[in-house]
Amino acid sequence: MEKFAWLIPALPLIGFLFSIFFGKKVSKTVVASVASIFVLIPFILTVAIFIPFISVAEAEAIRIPLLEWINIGKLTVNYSIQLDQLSLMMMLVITGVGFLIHVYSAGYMHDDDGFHRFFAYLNLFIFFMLVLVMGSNFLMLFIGWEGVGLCSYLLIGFWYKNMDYNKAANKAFIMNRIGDLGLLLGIFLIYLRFSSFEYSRIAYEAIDIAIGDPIITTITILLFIGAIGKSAQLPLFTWLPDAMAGPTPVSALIHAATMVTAGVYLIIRTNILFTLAPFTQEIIMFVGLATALFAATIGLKQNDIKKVLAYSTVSQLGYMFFALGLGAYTAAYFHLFTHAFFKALLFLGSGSVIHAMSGEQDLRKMGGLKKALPITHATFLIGTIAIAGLPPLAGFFSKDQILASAFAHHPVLWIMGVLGALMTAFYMFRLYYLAFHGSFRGTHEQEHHLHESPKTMTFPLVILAVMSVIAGFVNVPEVLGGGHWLDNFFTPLLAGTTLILEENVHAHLSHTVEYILMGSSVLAVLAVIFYARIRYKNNGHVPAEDSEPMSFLERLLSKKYYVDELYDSIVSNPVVKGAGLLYNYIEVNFIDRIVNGVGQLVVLSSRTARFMQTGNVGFYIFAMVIGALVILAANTFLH
Amino acid sequence: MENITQFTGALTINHYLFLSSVLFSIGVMGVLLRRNFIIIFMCVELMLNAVNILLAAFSRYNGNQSGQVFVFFIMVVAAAEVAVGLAILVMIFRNIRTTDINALKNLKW
Amino acid sequence: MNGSTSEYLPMLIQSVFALGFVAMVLIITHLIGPSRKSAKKLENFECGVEAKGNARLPFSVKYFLTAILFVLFDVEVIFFYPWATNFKEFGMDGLLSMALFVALFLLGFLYLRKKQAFKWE
Amino acid sequence: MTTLIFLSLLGFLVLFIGAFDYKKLILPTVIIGLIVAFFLNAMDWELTATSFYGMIDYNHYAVSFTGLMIVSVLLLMLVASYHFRNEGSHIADIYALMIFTLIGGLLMTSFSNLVMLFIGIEILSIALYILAGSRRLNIASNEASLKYFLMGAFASGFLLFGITLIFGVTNSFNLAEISDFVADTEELPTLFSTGVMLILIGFAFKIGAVPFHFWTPDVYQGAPTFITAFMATVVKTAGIAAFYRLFDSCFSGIDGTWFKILWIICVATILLGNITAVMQNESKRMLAWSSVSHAGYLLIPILALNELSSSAIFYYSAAYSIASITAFAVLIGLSKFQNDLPLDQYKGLAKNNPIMTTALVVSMFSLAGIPPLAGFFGKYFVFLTAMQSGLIYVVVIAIIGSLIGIYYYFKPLIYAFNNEGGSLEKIETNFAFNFVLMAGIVLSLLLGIFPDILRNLPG
Repeated sequence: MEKFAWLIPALPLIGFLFSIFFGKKVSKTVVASVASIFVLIPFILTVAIFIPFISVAEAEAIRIPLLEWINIGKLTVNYSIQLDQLSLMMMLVITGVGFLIHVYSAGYMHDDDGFHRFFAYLNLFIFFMLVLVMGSNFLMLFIGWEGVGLCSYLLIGFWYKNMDYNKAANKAFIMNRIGDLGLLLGIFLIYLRFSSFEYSRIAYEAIDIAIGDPIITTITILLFIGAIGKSAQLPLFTWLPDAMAGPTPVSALIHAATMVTAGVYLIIRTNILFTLAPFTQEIIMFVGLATALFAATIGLKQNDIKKVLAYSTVSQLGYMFFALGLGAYTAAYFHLFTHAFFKALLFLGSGSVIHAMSGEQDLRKMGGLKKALPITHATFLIGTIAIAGLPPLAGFFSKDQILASAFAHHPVLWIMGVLGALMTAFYMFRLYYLAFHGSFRGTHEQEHHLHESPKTMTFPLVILAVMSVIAGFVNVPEVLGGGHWLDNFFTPLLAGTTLILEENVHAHLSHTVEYILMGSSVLAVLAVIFYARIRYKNNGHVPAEDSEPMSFLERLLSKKYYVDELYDSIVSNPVVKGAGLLYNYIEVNFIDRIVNGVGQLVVLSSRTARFMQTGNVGFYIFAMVIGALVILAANTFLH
Repeated sequence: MENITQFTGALTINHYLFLSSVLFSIGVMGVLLRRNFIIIFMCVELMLNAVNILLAAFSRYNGNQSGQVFVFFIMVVAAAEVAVGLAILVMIFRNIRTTDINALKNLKW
Repeated sequence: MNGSTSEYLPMLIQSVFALGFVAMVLIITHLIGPSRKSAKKLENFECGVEAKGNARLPFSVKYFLTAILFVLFDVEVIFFYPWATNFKEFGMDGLLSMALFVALFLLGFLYLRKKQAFKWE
Repeated sequence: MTTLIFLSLLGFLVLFIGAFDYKKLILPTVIIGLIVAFFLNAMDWELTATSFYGMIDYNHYAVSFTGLMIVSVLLLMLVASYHFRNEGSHIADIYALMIFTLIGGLLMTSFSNLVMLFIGIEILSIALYILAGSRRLNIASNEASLKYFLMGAFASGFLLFGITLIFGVTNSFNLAEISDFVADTEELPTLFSTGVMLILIGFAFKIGAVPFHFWTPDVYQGAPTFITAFMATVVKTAGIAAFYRLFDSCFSGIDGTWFKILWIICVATILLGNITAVMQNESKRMLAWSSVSHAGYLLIPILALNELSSSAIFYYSAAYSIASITAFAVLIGLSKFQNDLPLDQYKGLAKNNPIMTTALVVSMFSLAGIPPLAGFFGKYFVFLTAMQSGLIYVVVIAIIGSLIGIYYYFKPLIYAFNNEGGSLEKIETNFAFNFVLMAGIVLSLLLGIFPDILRNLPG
């Protein structure tokens, strides 16, 4: 089966070419089916490779060289595929979720002029993403990395007629390039240190390196900078919420399930280097935790349904990095895996809602959609429970594993992690109740128009909902009677790390402690959900319009819900205010300013430099002579 | 005649170097300070001829004839350059009726 | 001052005299000559045919073209010089090379003729 | 070596065909002639001896670069058939001058004697002065010609003075002898390093490196678009090839002053080129600044000067030439002979002109250095070369420069895909023109996917 592995990335590429060249000439149905099938076949192929692979314990990675690519004396780089535990798991997610999103898009984008263009880009994206995860060396990773960035740029700016969307696209692109600078330098340094780009070679040689080696630390920091850009971590995360300008399936596929997790993939792929650099790991841990909490607080206050999900994505990515920083690579991947399902589900669900609402994204204009959209409602609820981390849905297991690792590291980290989880549960249920319960708050026309989405859209929702329920069972912890399947499966991948640390990477807590941790976090989450329910369902609380800030405080007071009042004034309000503060001051004023400032600096210097070009030959010659004199003087005096 | 050779023999290569550097610099200054195309052009020629003197001197000093042959090449190239330069001048003069190099500055920024 | 350079003393003296004379005449005429300033004085030609119009008249490109062509062909003659001084050593090869060189010139000449560069009208 | 003679004869032939007014014959002669020249050139691959009494050393390096230049000229000639479709009889002269320029370029890549270097540069430059001003009645073209000529002649003076000083010190024009002299001499006189500096200045001018770049934007903008394409590709390639050949064979052993100066020149060129291009609104001017920045990237391997340098320069030149030719071809297709080409000229191109749009996208991406196109690997190999010699700061700055570059390379694309206010009509093209566009697209992709095709050529 492996000999057909090259087909996996090749087919989406063919699909891309087909849509680009013939997309206009054939009907939309044909475009959508071709594009979807060219993702479905790779999925089937991946499964066909995957099944024999899991049946062997600690299977060796399969490397399939395709073409010789670069050959300079001692350096040979091939186009070659590496099939191992990590790449196969990634491929399953990419092709599986990718296929569902293709199907979904067929319904969602049905009335769009750029239908064939959209599918072309989607296919191209799948191609590059597969290249990214399937390559056996850093160069292929880099090509995929740049390629997905490009597709993301194209898809964010898909509705290019809107200038704001173009700006969002540019912002994403530029921020990603900052990260890419780090990645590229990291790759160059790797080459200098190891004289190779092959993962296997690097892993082989890295085992002998002492922990804390300065070059390795530098490399890992540079790689991490690359990951920060791609995976939207502090301080380069602001592009991701803006990236929601793209069509919703894009948000689901690229900005939730796959591309943004490339940073996580990169670090797991090079886990041995990161294990050798404890300093970098500390940084990653703090950056991840900070991002998780920071984004979660901002999420509390957002009223745009996609913005909430976007900040939630940033926050969940923060969790993954938190886990990576703790050295819990499997936990990070596990969360990536489950998150891909439930976040894609939530995005697609929100797309279904937006579709039904004729493009309305403001939560304050929704409400009571439960009746009109039964399937969307049910699946969305599953997604919400999954992300909130209630057992036995997927999010519970993965989040629990991260939290357990955190506790093993330091209890304070656990508390912070739980805090983030609580906020997640709150804003997600807030979103859920605001959208699906209460009375409808939109216009009459919208209400009249409300309808359940077509089958092409609900089918992926159902599949993803099922996955969100069961995905967690790939790694049920021992304490709950599971067998840590994923941990065992990943053992060969983390062999180097294990060897270096000479102990098992995942946490060892006593069963009692684990029960207590699990129980307390679940209870806390339940409490928060209950609070959200009272606040947004029973009391029908609706966030204030932007035009009347803080007036809701007075309204609340008049309603005399003492608990609410108490909570609002002591806990909720400061948090909400703080969230607003973070958003308005730190993000808008500070981070955005820095990014924009760099751009403005370039523009300004460009303007200035332009005027050196006076058009006057006399001046040019004068400048030349000065230049020549300076050079000659330097030559004489620099000796 | 003998004495003349002796006299020139007393000049070291540094004298020639100095002479041609000065001539070259005069040429550079001329290009820098003048605005008339033709005069600038003559200054460029002066630069080339300064080089020619130096080449001939080096050639003699090193006892290597190739320097002198190079002078011939430079002269021919300079003549070609003159032809092209003057053609450009005529072309421009016909269009804008001036030989001031700074008159043409539409291409800028 | 040794013997060899002393022989050049007369030359130096003569040069000084020559330069001195020129300078002197220029200065003296400036000092003692009557100086009248009038419009007539500023004209290009004080006598003869009255000058009219702008001196920067469009001149006939034909003069220019001919002159340039002359310079181009003339300069190439330089290359005959090293050949001529070593005529015997180069022998037949040299002669053939020169013939090729001249033939290329002839081609250039023919091109110019064909382009009617030599036609005056 | 036969290529040189053949091309000279071809030049004459074209002149005479023009003079005798056989208009229909001109283009076929040029095309066939260039193809023959390409094969003649390829046949010299095995040639190892020097020719013309040791004046020329036609090694692999020279053959590769000559091949690249011939292909570039060939593609440009095909574009020319579209560009000059309505033009009068002096096309033959333009073609002939381009062939003479090519001869100059050939000498510049294959010289083994400084005299040949100088003559090559002058043959190339003098023909270019005329080409830049080839639209006699257009003031912008006049201005370009004047500026290029004045500054070019001026810069030649410096180059020549440098060559003379080197001759004075080493008593030779021959590269091998100079190299031996450098190797044998303990302490080189200041005169020698001054000569090297003056030559450096001359070259910096030719390739348009800061602070001798001032002519580039003005001349590129003023010259006819087609000639601009020629200058941006063939001339730049020849300049950089000669630069590397000289510095690699003669001056690699001398002390570090020139290195420090070249370091500053290189970094300044990359930054200034990219930064200034950001605010340009005229297509040719933007491409001119971009070409300044590319000159900077091309200087990096000369700075690094290790065993990877020559292949990096060659690959980069090839990638850059192909992308530039494609970009300029699109521009020529868009411009209807007018000189001013604002960027919004691209507006609405995408809808009705798929080939041109694809070509534009590919060329801009390649120039910006986005994988997997040739331009990316060009940059990549250049950076790799630099890393090999430990020039980490240069690489960082160069990467920052290319990040800025992305901004302006995307501008035409944003315009092209913007249909507000109507889209462009379908632009009428001919077969040769489309062929060039397709060739540009295919080559950019092919070189990107299989970079090894060209990499190991110069050896």
